[in-house]
This record gives sequence, structure tokens and C-alpha cells, in this order.
Amino acid sequence: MKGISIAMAGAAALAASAAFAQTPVKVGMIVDYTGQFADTGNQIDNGYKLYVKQHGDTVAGRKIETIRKDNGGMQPDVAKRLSQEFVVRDKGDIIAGFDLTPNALAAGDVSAEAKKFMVVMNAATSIITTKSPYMTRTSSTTPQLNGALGTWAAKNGIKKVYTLVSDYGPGLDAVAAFTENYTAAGGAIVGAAKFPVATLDFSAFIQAAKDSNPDAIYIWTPGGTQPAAIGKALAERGVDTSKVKILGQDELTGVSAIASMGDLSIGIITAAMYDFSHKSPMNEKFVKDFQDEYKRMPDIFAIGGYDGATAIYKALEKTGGKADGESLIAAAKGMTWESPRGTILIDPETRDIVQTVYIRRVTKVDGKLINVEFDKVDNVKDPVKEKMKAAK
Amino acid sequence: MSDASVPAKPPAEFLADGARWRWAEIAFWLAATLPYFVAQDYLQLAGQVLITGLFAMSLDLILGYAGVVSLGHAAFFGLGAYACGVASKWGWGEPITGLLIGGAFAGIVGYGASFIVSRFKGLALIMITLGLNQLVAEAANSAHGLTGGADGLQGVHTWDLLGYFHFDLYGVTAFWYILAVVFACFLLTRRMVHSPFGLALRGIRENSTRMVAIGAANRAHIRKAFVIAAFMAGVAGALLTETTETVSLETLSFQRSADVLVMLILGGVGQLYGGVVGAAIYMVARDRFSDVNPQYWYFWIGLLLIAVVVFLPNGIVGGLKKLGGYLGRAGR
Amino acid sequence: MTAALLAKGLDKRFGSLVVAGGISFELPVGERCALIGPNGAGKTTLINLLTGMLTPDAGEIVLNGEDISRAPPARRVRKGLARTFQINSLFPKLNPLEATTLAVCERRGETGDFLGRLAARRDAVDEAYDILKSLRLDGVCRRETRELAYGQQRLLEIALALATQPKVLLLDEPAAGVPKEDSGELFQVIDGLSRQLTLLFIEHDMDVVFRFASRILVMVGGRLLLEGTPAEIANDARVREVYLGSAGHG
Amino acid sequence: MIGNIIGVLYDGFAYGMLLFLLSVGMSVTLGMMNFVNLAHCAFAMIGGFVTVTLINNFGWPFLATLPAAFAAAAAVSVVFERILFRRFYRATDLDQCLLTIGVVFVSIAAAAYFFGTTQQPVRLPDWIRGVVAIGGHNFGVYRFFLIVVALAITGALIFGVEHTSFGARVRAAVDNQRMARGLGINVDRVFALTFALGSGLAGLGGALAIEVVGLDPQFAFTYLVYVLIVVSLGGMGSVGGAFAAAVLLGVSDTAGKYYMPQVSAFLIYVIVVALLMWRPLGLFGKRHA
Repeated sequence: MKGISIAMAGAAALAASAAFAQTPVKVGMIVDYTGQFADTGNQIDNGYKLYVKQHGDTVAGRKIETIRKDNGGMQPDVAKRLSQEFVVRDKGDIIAGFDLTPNALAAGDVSAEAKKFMVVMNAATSIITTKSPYMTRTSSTTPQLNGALGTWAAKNGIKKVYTLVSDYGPGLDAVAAFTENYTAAGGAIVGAAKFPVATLDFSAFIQAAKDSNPDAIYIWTPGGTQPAAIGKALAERGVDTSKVKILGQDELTGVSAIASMGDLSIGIITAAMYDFSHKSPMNEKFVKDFQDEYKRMPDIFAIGGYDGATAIYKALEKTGGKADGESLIAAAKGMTWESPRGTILIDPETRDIVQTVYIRRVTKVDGKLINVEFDKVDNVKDPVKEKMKAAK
Repeated sequence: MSDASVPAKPPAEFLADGARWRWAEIAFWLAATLPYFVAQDYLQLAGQVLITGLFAMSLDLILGYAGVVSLGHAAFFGLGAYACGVASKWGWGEPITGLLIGGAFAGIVGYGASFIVSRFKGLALIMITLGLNQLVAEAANSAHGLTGGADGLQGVHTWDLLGYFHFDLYGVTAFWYILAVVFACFLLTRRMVHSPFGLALRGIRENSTRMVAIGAANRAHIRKAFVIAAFMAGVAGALLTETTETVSLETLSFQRSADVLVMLILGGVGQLYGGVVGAAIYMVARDRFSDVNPQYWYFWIGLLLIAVVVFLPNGIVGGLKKLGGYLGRAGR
Repeated sequence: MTAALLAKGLDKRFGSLVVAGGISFELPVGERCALIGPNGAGKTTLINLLTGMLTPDAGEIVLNGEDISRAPPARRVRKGLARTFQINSLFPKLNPLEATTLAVCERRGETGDFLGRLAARRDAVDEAYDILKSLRLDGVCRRETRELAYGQQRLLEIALALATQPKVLLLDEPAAGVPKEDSGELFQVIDGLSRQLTLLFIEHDMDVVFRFASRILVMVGGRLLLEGTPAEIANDARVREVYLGSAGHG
Repeated sequence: MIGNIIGVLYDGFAYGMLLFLLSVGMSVTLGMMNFVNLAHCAFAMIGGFVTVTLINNFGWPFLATLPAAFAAAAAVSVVFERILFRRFYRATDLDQCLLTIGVVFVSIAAAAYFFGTTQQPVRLPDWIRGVVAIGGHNFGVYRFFLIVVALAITGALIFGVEHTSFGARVRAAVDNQRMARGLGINVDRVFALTFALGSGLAGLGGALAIEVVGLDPQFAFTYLVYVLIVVSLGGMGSVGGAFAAAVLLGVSDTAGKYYMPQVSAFLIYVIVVALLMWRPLGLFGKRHA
């Protein structure tokens, strides 16, 4: 059975490469278009679509055909089926998307078995890219951002931190990376709490954090409704961000979070790989085009989708249109390009992105609330895989 | 046909009629093999439809036959999925025993829960089952070490079936394996529905007060049905684990409990085929709608549900039976 | 010889409302006892207390010499105390044969079998069929209960109770809702039941009561006013006053 | 730690008031009309979106949008009631579930289509977002506002049901439809108005909820569980019960997060299971004849 299936996959790949000049390259965009994480999925797709619009739907002589599939939430079994169907039914070439870790992990199996190039555009747990040798990731990893933030915090006079994170995998990864780098650089943790994933009202947690008198409260939450709810709780509990610093990852001060927090968000410090306020000609054009197209601001999810599309296009250019997993991943390794977030590189070893982590503070500029970059940490790699390498 | 002309065969034969295989049933199961012959591209979907159908069928056993409305049935699906997955992670990936591990674990927990469940009814029962489900889900989330938490369980690997058939990318092995297991569970359920125990369950659904008045041990019956249903839900969960090699917290979620209830009502409650038919209609409709319209397919599914309630009050299977009745009479 | 059914000092109150006050009586084996009294006298409540569907605040119930005061309702049935309901309480979507077979199987302890075929339980089905036949329900035994005529449903109430092989049968207005001309026929059927069976029946029609009862209990306001033979009751002034006077006769 | 008990109680009580507004309508339709309306939170969502739209696109002041949220939710719900739901008052519970879940699905898709999947941003006036310090404790003004609104509504509801002729007609129609009809009560209209009132309150709750928990198309589904918990714990059809259950849920959820964050996710479900095992009909539930 195994032999047959591999032969069939091989035959399909062969047939595809023989006739590739005529046939389109099929990209399967598998994200959450509905459900709790619908906004993430839609923004990834918006970023992707914008790149395709800017650069045309033909690369290296082959047309790009995108097939969109709704993962509908944290459902790895569905993610796996959709990517299998994409490979088997749609005869697809490139598996893309994935806003959530379990879904990306499940699809990784398909990528590995079918030898398909896979581009993860958001899911942020370190280990994902180890699932398939044909996989790359154009977002960032949770430890990458939070580790950098921990180091930065310790070096910038913050002595005592209370940590408050969502009680599930990514939150625990984040606080682990933050705590490790922060304490290694001399900081002290004065308290730590985890809140349930479904928490909607944070006032009690914030009060408890405030009561421990820290220099800063480190908060990690996935996107969605929570950042806004946290912001409101901070204001209500009277946390003065000029005295007690609020540290977090990009999602905490995302576009809609800031909009609903209003002035309450002023002073929150976050680590991010991207913000629409980043100053560069390329980003300005990106933001303008994005706004024209979707009437809203791009966010980290959109940039993940945009750079995902970039990776696909650039790799296809390099292979001259060959779309098999081996060729594409070989092409992608070590690739570097100018993104709206700055120059980024696909690490040839880990296939993750090496990038600058920006430290921003929410500030009012011309009456608008902006994440203003005031510091940065360059060339950050994913610390978990660095450690794995060191352990070997 | 008048009642006076009841033939002289033994009365027990009257009851055997209901248990006899109908042509429509045979056709149904033959049709269930069709994906392999005519729609190979849809084998993965067909497999997951069958798994969900089995899950819905297990819910039907308590809801449709014993009248126990549970909004927490995913707890058993998920427990089965995790038990099987954890066994696989610890090095035992044999599929058939994996099913038994999943089913047994869910069944044991179901046995414990049955002592609570059998004492309540109505909204209290619904909310208690929901509450228990959420507690199990939270426990699984908290036990990161064992379950992998929100990232899902990693390292699940299913051995080749019978040491020979590899679970291939195309889903051929998985499809036949799932179909065989679901059919076996269906036979068991069918047998049970037509057994004295099945009759007692229908009695409880129809009138539990009267059951007491004929000396029936209602709670014992409900407990037993609940354990069997939990076992079957666990088997369904284990099937999903084995054929996708993934397990996530979603298998335990309230959402899955609610979805399966919706599918069952859609298909028709207490009619044996309601679960499988409901799962098939719902999941295929979802697949098609979301293919055309990945962002707004909920709209069309919603309309489908409303339409079914408006036009087919007993679910799709109930509607088909009615239609069959009309046609049968018209044909005579 | 012990009494088939014995009640001693049954008390039940809902708040300040006394629905049963110190009720004591004794039914010898084979007795056909009528329970009469005006509406709201607590007759159905008494049956609910006896069968365990209500828990008495005080008192004792003894069935064939065995104290069943603490037994849950289903166990009392298995020990031989069956009842019917004033308002039909049947299985609407089962047919009479299924329903009666179910009762027979429950009695025999066969309903735990979830792998055997129901149709293979020939003895049980035959027994159920015989009961239905004796109540002239064999002709409709394959129709869904909800499709039966009302009178047939009343008979099925009795059939289900009989299938438990009771020693004592409590009939809560068996002829309720049945036209007067048919109720005589129904009581004929009841009268034809085994003489080993002890009956307690609630009935409003005094013609029927005096025709079929060998003994009469009179309840008023949750208390047993008196008991006696039909002749004694008919001549009792108190009965005439509280019961026959208020409820009218015929 | 002790000092914070006041704060926790205050926050929890305010959160409970929000849950009460969202739930009370469902308790009434379920308990009195025997209609399982899982789409209740979809009507709440309508209120939320009306408020967002009026503030962001038309510049209405926040307070002025609240009556509009109430009216819009009530109006839409009454259309559904007249056209669709009314026909299923006698259907089985399961059919009612399927029907109203269908409406929830449609509403989620419609909300995503018209408003997008993003969190709806709303800026409330500063006076209502502030904090007042009394005796060393910080009290959010918005929460105070929530509590006042909810208490006023509770009072009005209890007064309305007990002491007005409309309340009398509702009680009559619910107790015995046939007799109520015989007395010349227009039962259909009473039900429609009751339904609209319940949904309107949900709409108001939806509008008030944005500031506390946000608003997106999933709202119709996310809050359903909380609403069901309040209804079942309070006892179907009991306004006072819904109030007590909402306060209990709000306070225990908040206290759990504050004092025992590690187990707070378990806490409310432990309460649900334990309370219902103790009192299956809810705190104030009455057995239906």
C-alpha cells in the first residue's frame, strides 16, 4: 500500500512537471474563514491577495491558482483532511495559510508525506517547522518575540515583573521564553498567573497583578476579543502605564485592540515583527494599497500572508516554475528579501524567518494612537531551535 | 388490510417484522461504499462523515432511544480520541486494539458519569452534561504533559492495519477501515434497538412514569445505555485519532457536542439512520458551501437547518420515510 | 392468613394541606374493594402513596406480610403491587403487543439483554399476547397505541398492569371517560380476572360499585370515613350526607 | 487581600448584571412560552451592532444608542416571531433547537458579511470610562452605570409582571392559554410582545456588553452558554431567579479569577453541576403542572 501511494504521488509529480508550462500552480489557502479566529484567517488571506494583485497572477510563466478552504477553528483533523484533499483531489502544489498551531502541525504531516512545499503564514509555535522538511514559515515564533522582549526589559531598567498569560500552549511558550531571557539578564519575577483561554473579563486578574507592585506586568494573550478586554480592565483598575509598564506581544496592541481601548492603550510596550506605522517607503506603499483594497489597516497576520505570497513567488521564480516540494524548499532556504517589515531571511537551517524584533510604545501622534517603534533587537532567530541545535 | 385477518403465525413473528432488513437499508450500505468506486477524491471526507455519523449514532442511542438529551457527548468522543492517541504516543499504535482502548476508556468514564446523568432530566440534565463536558475539556487543557494542551497531542502514529495495510495519503485504507468499524457498530446498535433492552429504552423515552409502574429499573437501563453510548463515542474518537494521527482539545469541545446534536436532529432522532444521514448531509453541505463561499457558508447551512425544520419536522430520515409511505401507497 | 395489602396510619401533607390523614385499612386476598369519595377526597393520592410515587410522612405499608414502606416504586411493582392510571399513561408509539411484552420482560428480568432479539423471546411474547387476547385487544395489537380507540386504551392500561403478574392491583377509575353504556362491559372484564388477585378500584358510578365491589372504603377530606360491605355503606347516614348527597347519584 | 473583596464583589456584581440583561428574556420565553430560543444572543448581537454603527458612522452619543439598540433588537425579533417562531411553539424542543440554531448560523454569517470579522471598536465618552476612588478602592464608572441600568430594569420588570394589566395578561396567557383566550385576551399578541421585550433587553445587554467583553460575529454563539447557565440555575421563567443566578455566576467567576486563577476555569462549571444536582429546577424554579 505504501509503495503504491508513493508511486502514485511520484507519478503525479512527474506528470505535473512535464506539463507545467500549461498547467497552473495550485496554492491551497487553508485558514479559518469562520469561527472564533475568523479575523485572523481573513487578514492572512487579505495580505496574500494583495501581493497577488500587485504582482500579477503569473510567475515564471505559470499561472497561480489559489484554492481557499475554511478550517473553521482549532480542528487539526479538518486541517489534515483539507490538505489531503487539496493534494489528492485538487492535485495541488503548495499548501499555505494556517493561523493555528494544531492545524499547521496536522497539515505538516501531509506536506512531509506528499513532499509538498508548505508555507505557514501565522501559527507561531516553534516546533511546527520540524514537522516537514518542505515547510517554511513567514511569520514569527512566539519565543522569538517574547525572548527578545525579556532581554530588552532586563536591560532597560525593569527590575520586577508580574506575568499574566493565557493558559494554553502558546501562552506558556511565551512566558517561558520571556522569563528565561529576562531572569538570565538579571530581572526578577514577582508573581505569575494564568487565565483561562475563554476569559472575557480581566478585572480580577489585573487587580491581583497590580497588588503585587511590579515595575511591569507582562501579558500574553492570543488575538480576538481579549486585548481590548484587558485594556479596559487596566484602565478600570487604575493601572498607570507611566509607573507600571505593560509589556506584551504585538496582538496586545493590534489595530482593533487600540481602537477599542482608545487613550487607555497609551504607554503599552510591545514586541512585534511588524506594525503598519513602520517607517519605510515599501511599507508606506503596502499600507496604502492595503487600505485602498480592504478599507482597514494591515496587521501582523496580513504581513504573514503577504510575505508568504512573496516566498511562494520568489521560490517559483528561482525554480523556473518547478513546483515540487524538493525544488521549492531548496530555493526558499536562505532566500532574503525586503518586506514591509524590513529585510528578512529564511534561515536555511530551520526554515524560519530571521528578522528584527521591534520594541514599540503606544503613543498619540497627531491625534491618532500608533505603536511607535523606539528600540529594536536585530537578527533574532527562533531561540527554541537554537537551543535544540545546541543540545545536539 | 383489516386487523381481523391477522394470520395464524406465532405472535413473536409480529415483532420480528420490525427487525427485518429492508431493501432501502441494504441499498444504503451499498451506497456507503460508493465513494471508493466513483469519488476517490472524496474518500477523506467520506471517512470523516462516517466517523461523525458513528458519533451521532451513539448519541442517538441515549437521545433518540432513551430520551436523554446530552449536550456533553463530545467528552466521550474526546476521551476516546485522547486515550487512543496517548497509547499510540507511548508506543502502541495498533489500530484495532487502539479502538478498544479508546472505547473502553470512554466507557469507564461514562460509567462513572452515568450515575449522575441517570438521575436528571430536562434542562438540568442538558446543563449538567454540558458542565461535565467543560470540566473534562478543562482538565485535558490543564494536563499539558499528558495531552499536549492546546497544541494538540504530538507523536501519534498508527501502525499498518493488520500489519499490512498502510494508512495512505489517499485515504483508501482509512476509508475501508472506518466503513468496516462503523458498520460493525451499526450492526451492534441495530441489534440493540431490536432487543428487549432496546424495547425498554423506547419505553423510557415514551413514558418513564409508566415504566416505573410496570416495575422497570429506569435508571439502570439509562446507565447501561449511557455506558454503551460512551463506548461507541469513544470508538468514534479513536477512529478519528487513528486515521488523522491528530488529537486536539477540539475533540472535547462544547462546539463538537452541539454540532453532533444538530446533525442528529437534522437527520432525525430515534430512527437508527438519523445520525449517519444527518452527518452526511451536514458535512457534505458544509464542504460544498464552504468550497464556494469559505467566509459565509454558515449562512447557507443555517438556511438548510431552518428549511428542514419547516418542511421535515422529523428530520431528513423521518421525511424520507413519510415520502416512502406516500409512494408505497400510491404504487399500490 | 395475612392480608394481601395492609396500610397503617398513612399521613401525607403538603404544607398545611392534609391529603392523607391516618389512613389504615386491610385488604384480604381476593377482595374486590371499591374506594369511593367526592372529588379531592385524596383517592388518587392514596394510590400514589401505596405505590410509592409519593412518599408518606408517616405510616406503614405491608404487602403480603412484607413491609414495603421504604421500597422504591419499581420494586413494589416487582413484589406484586401494580396500578393503572386515571388518565391514560401509555406508550404512544409502541403497539400493545410491544408494550405488554415490555412489561412481561421487565417482570422476568429480561430487559437487560441488549444483544438478543426481542422476537426470540417467544414465551414472553406469547404471554403478552394471551393477556391482550383475554382483554380482547389481540385484534389491534399491532397498531400504535396512540391510534387505538379510547376504550381500548383503557383496557391496555389494565393489560400492562396484569403483565406484571400483580397480587394486588390498584385501579384508578378504570372506566374514566368511557361512556356509561360501555363501562359495564369494562367492569365485566375486570370482574373476570383471577380470584387470587386482590383489587382496589376507584369508581364514581355507584351502580358499578354496588354491583362489583365486595367491600367499600369511603374517603373524605384525606381521611377514611368508614369501610364496610356494600349493604352497610348504602345504609350509612354519614355516607349519604357527605358523599351521595354532594356527588349525587346517577 | 481582604480589602479587595469589596472590589471583587463590585466587579462581579456588575458582570452579573450584564449576564442578567442578556439572559432574562430567554428565561421568560423558555419558562413561560416553552420555546427554546437559542437565537436569543443573536438578537443581543443586533443591539450591539446597532450601537456600534450609530456611534461610529452617525456620531450618536452612546446613551442615545441604547434605546435604539433595544428597539432594533425587539423589532427584528418580533418579525422572526411572527413569521417563523410562532409556528413552532408546539413543535418538539429538538425541532425548536434546530430551527433557532439555524437562525444563529445565518446571523453569524450576516454579521460577518456586513460588519466583517474584526472586533468592533467603540469609543465611549470619557466620563463613563473613568474610575472613582472611594476609601482606597477603585470603582469603574461604567460598571456603576451597568448596575444602575440593570437594577432599574429588574424593578420595572417585577413591577410590570406583578402589578400591571399587561403583566396580568402575560401570566394568564402563560398559565392557561385556552382560558386566557376565553377571557378575550389576545394571546398571540401577548406572546409577541413578551418575546419582543425579552429580545429588546438582550439587545440592550448586547450594546452594554461591548465595553466589557467586545463584539464580533461570534457573539451570538459565545454567550449562549452563559445565558443557558443563568436560565437553568435561576429556574426557567423566573425573573428573580435569573437575577440571582446572574449575580452568583458573575461574582463567582470574578472571585474565582481573582483568588484562584489556576482553577477558575473549572469553578463555574463545578458550580453549575453541583447546584443543578442539588436543585434540578434551579434556584427559583417551579415545577410546571
